[in-house]
Amino acid sequence: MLNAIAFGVLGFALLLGAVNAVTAGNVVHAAFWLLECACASAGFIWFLGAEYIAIIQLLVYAGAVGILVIFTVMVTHRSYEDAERQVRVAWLPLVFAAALFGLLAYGILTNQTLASMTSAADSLTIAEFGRQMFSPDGWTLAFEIASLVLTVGLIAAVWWTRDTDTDADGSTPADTQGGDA
Amino acid sequence: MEHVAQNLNLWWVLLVPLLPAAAFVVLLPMSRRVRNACRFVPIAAMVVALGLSIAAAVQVYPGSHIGEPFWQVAWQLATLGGHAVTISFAVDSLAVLMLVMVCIVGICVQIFSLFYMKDDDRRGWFFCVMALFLAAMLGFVLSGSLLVEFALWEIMGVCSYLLIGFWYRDEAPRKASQKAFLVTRTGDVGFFVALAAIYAACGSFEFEHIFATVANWSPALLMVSSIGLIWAAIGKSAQIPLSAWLPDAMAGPTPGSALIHAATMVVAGVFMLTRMLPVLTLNPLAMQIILVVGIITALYGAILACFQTDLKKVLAFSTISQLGYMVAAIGVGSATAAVFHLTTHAFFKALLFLTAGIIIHATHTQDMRQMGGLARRMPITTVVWTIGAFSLAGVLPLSGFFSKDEIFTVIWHSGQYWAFAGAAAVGVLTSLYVVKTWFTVFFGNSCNVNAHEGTATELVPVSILAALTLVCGFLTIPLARFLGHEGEWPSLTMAATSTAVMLCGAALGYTIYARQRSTERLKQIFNVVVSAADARFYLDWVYDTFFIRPYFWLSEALWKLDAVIIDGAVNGVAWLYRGLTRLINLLDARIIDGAVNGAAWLYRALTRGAQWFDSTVIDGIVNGLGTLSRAIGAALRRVQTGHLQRYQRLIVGAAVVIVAVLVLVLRFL
Amino acid sequence: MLLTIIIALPLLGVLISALLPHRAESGAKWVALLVTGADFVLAAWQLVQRGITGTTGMQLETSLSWIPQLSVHYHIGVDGLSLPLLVLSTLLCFLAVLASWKITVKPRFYFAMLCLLSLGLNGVFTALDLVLFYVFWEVVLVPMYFLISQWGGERRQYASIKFFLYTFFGSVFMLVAIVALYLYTGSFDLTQLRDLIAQTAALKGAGIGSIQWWLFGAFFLGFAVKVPIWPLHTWLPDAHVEAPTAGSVLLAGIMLKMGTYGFLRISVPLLPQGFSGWQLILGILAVISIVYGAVVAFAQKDVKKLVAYSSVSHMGFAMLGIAAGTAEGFNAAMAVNISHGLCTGMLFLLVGMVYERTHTRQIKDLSGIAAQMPVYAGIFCFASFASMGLPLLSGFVGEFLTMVGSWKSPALPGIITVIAGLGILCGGAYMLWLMQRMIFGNPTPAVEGQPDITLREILCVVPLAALVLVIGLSWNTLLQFTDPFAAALVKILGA
Amino acid sequence: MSTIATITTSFLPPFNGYAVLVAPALLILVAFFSLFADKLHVPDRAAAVVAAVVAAVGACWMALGADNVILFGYQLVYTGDARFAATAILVLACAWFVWTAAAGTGRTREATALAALSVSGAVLAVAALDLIVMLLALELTSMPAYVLIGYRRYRIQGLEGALKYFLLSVLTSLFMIYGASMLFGLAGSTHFAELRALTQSPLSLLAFVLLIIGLFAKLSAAPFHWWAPDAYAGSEPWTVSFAATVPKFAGILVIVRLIQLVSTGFSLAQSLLLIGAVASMVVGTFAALTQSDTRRLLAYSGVVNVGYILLVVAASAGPDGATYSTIALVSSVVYALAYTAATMGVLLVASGEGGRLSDLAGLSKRRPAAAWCLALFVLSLIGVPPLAGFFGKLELFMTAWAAGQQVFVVIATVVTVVSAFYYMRLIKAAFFDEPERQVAASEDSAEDTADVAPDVAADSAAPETPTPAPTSRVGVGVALGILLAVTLLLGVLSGPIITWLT
Amino acid sequence: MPTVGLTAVVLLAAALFAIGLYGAISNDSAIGILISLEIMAISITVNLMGFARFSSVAQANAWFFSVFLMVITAAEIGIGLALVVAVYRRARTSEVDDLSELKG
Repeated sequence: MLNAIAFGVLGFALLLGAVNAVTAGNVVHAAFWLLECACASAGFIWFLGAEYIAIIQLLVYAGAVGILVIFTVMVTHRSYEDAERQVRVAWLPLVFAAALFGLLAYGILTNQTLASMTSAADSLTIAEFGRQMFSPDGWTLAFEIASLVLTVGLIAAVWWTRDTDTDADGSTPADTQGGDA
Repeated sequence: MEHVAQNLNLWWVLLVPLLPAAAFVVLLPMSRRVRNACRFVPIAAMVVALGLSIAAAVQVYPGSHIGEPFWQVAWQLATLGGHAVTISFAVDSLAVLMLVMVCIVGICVQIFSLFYMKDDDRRGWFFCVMALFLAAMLGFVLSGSLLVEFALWEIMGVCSYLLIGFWYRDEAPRKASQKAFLVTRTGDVGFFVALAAIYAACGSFEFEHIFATVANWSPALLMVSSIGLIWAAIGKSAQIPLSAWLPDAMAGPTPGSALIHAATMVVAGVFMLTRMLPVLTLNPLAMQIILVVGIITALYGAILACFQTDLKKVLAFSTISQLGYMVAAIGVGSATAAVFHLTTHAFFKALLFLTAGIIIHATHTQDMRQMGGLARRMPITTVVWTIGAFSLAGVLPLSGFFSKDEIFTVIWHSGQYWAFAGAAAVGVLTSLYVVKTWFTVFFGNSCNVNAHEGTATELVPVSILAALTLVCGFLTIPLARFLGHEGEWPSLTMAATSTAVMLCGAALGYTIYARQRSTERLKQIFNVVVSAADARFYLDWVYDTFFIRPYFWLSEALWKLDAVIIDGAVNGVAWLYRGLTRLINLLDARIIDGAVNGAAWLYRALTRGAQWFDSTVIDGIVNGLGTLSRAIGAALRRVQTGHLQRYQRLIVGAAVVIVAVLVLVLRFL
Repeated sequence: MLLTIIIALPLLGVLISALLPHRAESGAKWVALLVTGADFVLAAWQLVQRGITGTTGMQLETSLSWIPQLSVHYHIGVDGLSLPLLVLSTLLCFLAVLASWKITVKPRFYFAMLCLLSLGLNGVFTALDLVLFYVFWEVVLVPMYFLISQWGGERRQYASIKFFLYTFFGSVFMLVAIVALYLYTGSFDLTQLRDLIAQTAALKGAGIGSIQWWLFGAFFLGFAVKVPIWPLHTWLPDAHVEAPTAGSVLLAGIMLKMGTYGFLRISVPLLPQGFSGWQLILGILAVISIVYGAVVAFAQKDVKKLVAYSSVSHMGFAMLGIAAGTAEGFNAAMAVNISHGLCTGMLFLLVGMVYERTHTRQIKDLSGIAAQMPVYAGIFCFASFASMGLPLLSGFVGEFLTMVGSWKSPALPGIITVIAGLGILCGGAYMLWLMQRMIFGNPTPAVEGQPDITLREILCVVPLAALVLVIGLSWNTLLQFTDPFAAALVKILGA
Repeated sequence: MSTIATITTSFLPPFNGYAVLVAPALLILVAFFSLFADKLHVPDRAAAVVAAVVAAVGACWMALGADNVILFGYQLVYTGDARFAATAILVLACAWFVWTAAAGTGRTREATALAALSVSGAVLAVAALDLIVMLLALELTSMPAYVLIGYRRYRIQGLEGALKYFLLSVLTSLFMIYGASMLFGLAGSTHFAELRALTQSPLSLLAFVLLIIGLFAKLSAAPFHWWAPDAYAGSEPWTVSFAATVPKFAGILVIVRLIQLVSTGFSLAQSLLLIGAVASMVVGTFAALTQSDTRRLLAYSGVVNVGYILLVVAASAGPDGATYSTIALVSSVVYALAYTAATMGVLLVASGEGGRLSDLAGLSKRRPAAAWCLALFVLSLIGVPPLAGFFGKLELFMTAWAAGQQVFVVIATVVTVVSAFYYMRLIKAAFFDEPERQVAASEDSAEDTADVAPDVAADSAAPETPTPAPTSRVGVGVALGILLAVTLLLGVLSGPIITWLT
Repeated sequence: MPTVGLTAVVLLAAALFAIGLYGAISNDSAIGILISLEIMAISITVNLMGFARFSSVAQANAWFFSVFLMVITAAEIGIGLALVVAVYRRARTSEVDDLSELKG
């Protein structure tokens, strides 16, 4: 079973990061809190025994995603006050989120299978992970599809952000600059 | 084709109706010019037909009771639910007599109309329709089944429609022809119901089959069929409720009127009643109704005839009145008296009509007041008219006296003394108007100079008819025996009473009209009766206010109901609805100016009520359906505000609600 | 196999005339004429041949499986009820093509639509499988919609949409009934369905509220819109006024018969108990249709609308015949079907000819046609007398048998027959009123100088007139086909 | 693995053939070919032509392929219906590619690539019997749809639509993944067969519901359809015709398979589907009644049609659902094809004219053939017989009625009748309305119509401003012809098709 | 020392998911929403790792599931941010509330 104290500390860090990222007044603050939350989750996962996943988590979420978000914030907000918005608690979403959490909590707490799963499985080695990934009954297909998903993501990002050439209807970005007129 | 022949094979009798039918078929497709040229074909056909019918009469001579055919032929028309339905033709003594009579009158009229219609460019068409009519009448007389009778009955109606409306260019004949055809068809509704009832009862239309099973018909069925048949006869023979069409029918050419509205078609109703007498006699109430209708119609016709100024209208009302006599005769159960009077009446009424044709042709007017003193200029016409008129009045040696006397005796023997009094009154009035016309037309101051005597082609047929009127009187006994009853000469007392009746009417007429005494004083005394008579006892007014105008209003109202209310209720779609509102405005505009030109006050009040009803209640419904669906659509569009936040919250909200409902509620159920 | 050829031949017409090159546009009418003509000759030859040997039971049957899972079969066949209607349909299509010789607006599509309509009609009258029947029932709907909406009068758009939605509304309920029948009995085939229904316990129970009663009601909605019966008839006048001549001829001449055919082929034989529950209602509605149609026709200002309302009245007789439930009644319904097809077909052709000349259908503008066009007036009078129900013409056969049938029927009170008689009188009234205003009288400026009827137009009308006369004179030419079917129907109801 | 093997083999003989993956593989190749097309100095639309050919070959390949192919340890199973769905998707894609090749305006290279990838994802998704593979394949299918919706990158409406579609879709797919992860956790395996063995508990029910809600969002079923109208209205009909049909078709297949294999363990699946079905039908119909934009109208019509399909799926999810499962699967697949083919057809016809109903005005005069095609597609959507829509609806309603949903079938019938009204407005627009004078083309339609004025913009320096190739009428004809063939033949040949499916 | 079981981990993951959900709904700026979605993804990973740790049979699959989840999330964030940049270029704002031109 897990050491309660460590669980408490890491869990608190995780929740703290999440709450602040979500309710941050300033988008930049939100971005940094996201970084903190990603690192906390990597630690938590390490604590749960999946070191490899923790490392990947750290790389992907904290690294790539966090930095990318910050980069986008920089591009899209010319000045500081743009990113500002007064913080207020939106009641309706709060009710919905709380209700969902309540339902989930009720489900989790009353579930026997969860309670019964206590065997401490020894964590998978990376070699084993690789071998299972590409075994005949493994996940080669899923791997291929994942790669295609990334390719689509790439194409989409390129398509939307490239400014140089003409749009589908031949109009160049210059003449629709005043898009928001 | 099984033959029910005692011992005669009279197949060739069928040719009598077929010949004029063939003439019609030949003439129909011809162009106008060719048809005018060969207008002699129908006459030739009728002559041959007359020959055949006389030959049939000779062969059949001793005759037999009505209803026992010498020869019969039947075809299978169709099978209805496996049950065969047949049509048939039968030759019995009554049929032969009628064949002869119709052929004679037909030929005389056709010859007469050769001259009368000579300058009309559609005379070919006139002869063609005349041929069709004669074929239908001859077929009607020979028919052995009620269905054939009904079929030819309606064909005759069409022919009368075509003939009355012959000069369709001007207004009166058009209106008269439509009125005639519609009124007769009102009678036919009764015939239809009777036919349906009879078929339902005995599964066939053959007369002998009907008479065989009539004994065990249910009383209700008996009543329905007899009432139906009586109603049909009333329609066709212009009896009292449905007699308005005959006087107007005079708008047609005179020879047409002579043949159809005097001699043949109008008596078809009487002929049908004689044929169906076995059924009617079983129903005493029906007989009583027939008698009452007959007498009242006779009185009605006679009274109105006295007040007419138009020569042909006088003859028309006189026909109505004589038909009333015949119907009365049937009403008391004596077929022979009715048939005898029918025959004599055919001859002298055809004679009177043709002579009237000559007079009208000569004086170019139908109004008796402009005629006068024609005796000097048209001696033969006067003689011939006198024979006919006196026969109508019932002067002794002429056939009219004998047949009318026969009816008097029959009514007397039947014990219905009120009927006898009525008949006598009619006799008086008849001789009154006969004498009145006689004096006004032929004597008095001659006010038109260029009246000239009729030509030969006119006078020959007229004189034939005059001769027949003279002769027929003496055939009472042989004719009665021919029809299966031993006839006898009218008893002395009866002869005396009818002559007295005739003389008193004549005296009355002489005192009033012979010496041109001013009739104004008379008019004040009877002004109520006179004004009523002028308006034909308001019969037309009754038709108009209670049937025709409400019918116009009903059809207009129903169409509006149709166009607005049912449509409105059914298609509640907004898009169609917009089209509909335009339609309603258009309609309202037309209704308002429609109402202006002559609808009654009631009608206008009602439409305003309907409009209010339309605009608030009905439009409410139509609006409701239309806007309801559009309102829901608009509500949904308002939710679709384009704000992403709103969508997210909606989705998550929906998800949470569904999850809560399903997981929690179902979990516990 | 021959019957499939008769049905599918118009499909050939559709394809050829639609795919003609632009230059050979006028060729479309010759193609259509050839195809419909051949179709009619084939069908007529079958009729004559069947006439000699007599028709008992289903002829020319072919049955191929189409959707095996749902046991839907391509099952077609002809019997006493459907053979005359099939011939009438092919004849009227042929004459419709002949009558629309002067169509210049997009003729290729016009004649393609006419052939498609002919295909649909042939299919409806020969289908013996409920799904196949429903498919052809809807196929007929589409070309008629386009005929009205593309080549119609001014308010054609409103009329065509209304026509489409009315019929579609009805047919959806019919579909629900067909599905329900399939679910209870497991088959769509008309021939077996009757005894299947008889056996299934669920469908027992006569009288109001029983399942059969509801099924009959659903079918009733589908067919009543088509017949049309009184409350559901408001689409007919609009559709007629706005349809082109050929469209009106087919719409009134043959498409209204699909409703009564549906009753006689599906509703009555399959759901006898349901029918007994509905008999009185049908009778009352039929009589209302008769009188209502006749009275409203009297007030019409437009000739086509008048003839349209007259169709409502005449079809009311057919429905009364069916409601009577006696052998005479069923024969009457089938007789009215055929004779109304002929008479109204003729009337619409004639009205079309007047419209081609004077371009107006308002009665007040037309008068004195007899003086100007005597031959036309003669034919018009013949057609009017036929539709008025004059003896010796086919109209009388139907109306007379209806009167006899409805009087004999135990389910209908006597008063209904009398009112039907009044209906005949009113029928005569509006026809005479039309003739008096339109045919007789002095020619109005619109009619002045119009040429009389041409040979082509006479050719359109003469076959119909001849048939009217032949049926009117010898009833057996028609009743020999319909009577075996009527007798069988009565036996079913009786059992 | 053993339990999976026993269950799947119980009704599927094992047949090892990776050959069936030829179609998706070829599509991936085409995608990359079209991306690098300008490097190979190939005209812009060549990619679309190649894609069309590949799609056609793939369709035949799938159609003729063997049955019951099991790959990757029961993750991918090509039973009869999966193969039919794959063929259907490839046919639709082929029609779309042909249209793009014929009348695509501006740069279509990226669109072809994205579409090719999306189709390959869809072909895999229809056969997925594993949670992870299913999720990945669905993502692969719908991601290109986000881009296609926002394809006109220099127009704010398109981007706004894409953004909404993207954010809402990601939110709901996270719901789905969360549900899937919970189910996986409880059952221990991601394979559908394993999930069926799951013991029912509030948590598993909750997870399953979240999973289904995610799928509802993918299909734009009623409570979760909010993105569809805005997304479609923002972009060009040409791209909408793909984005609205192929991902939805794949989603339908996935939900049908999921319900049939997994739902036995969850009693509330049927009530969830019924809620979705009724809501979709009612909301979709009434919202569509007052639309004046073709794309928005078809968005709501999509919601209604998904409602019909969910009705049948609900029938097979009931307690005695097993008996109806095959017919339900068959009728939903057939109807899905009928509906998607007709919608793509209408949108492709509209692509040549413009997004709004008023742009369709006078179509019968400008392009009569296209107008008649439009009429046929609309009649198929209404459900007029001999066309596919009718037979699809007939089977749908019969299965649902037989399975006991009589009340809902009556609602569906009424909805069908009401739907006739707004569908007829398409025909009314095409055949009756007169086009407004060309001069007064409003700002929106000017931008909207794809007739591209050669742009001599300031930076003429941009080297390869492609002068748009003329629309080849033959190509458009072929594209519409394929869809027309599907609409016409699907109805008549439903006999053989059903035998193929079962 | 006290130990804590799988239920606690899953509960934590659920809490995280709910927080992410709240953020996604309440945020105005697109980037804010993307961040919240990111957090929801993290919660799913945590959930999966919880199962990996305690369930004997599902460990390998849990790992694969979370890896592929990360792939999906990465791709989506890529697209999302590109879209935000494109929208910003055109409409000068990434505030979702201003983007409500498409409605009805």
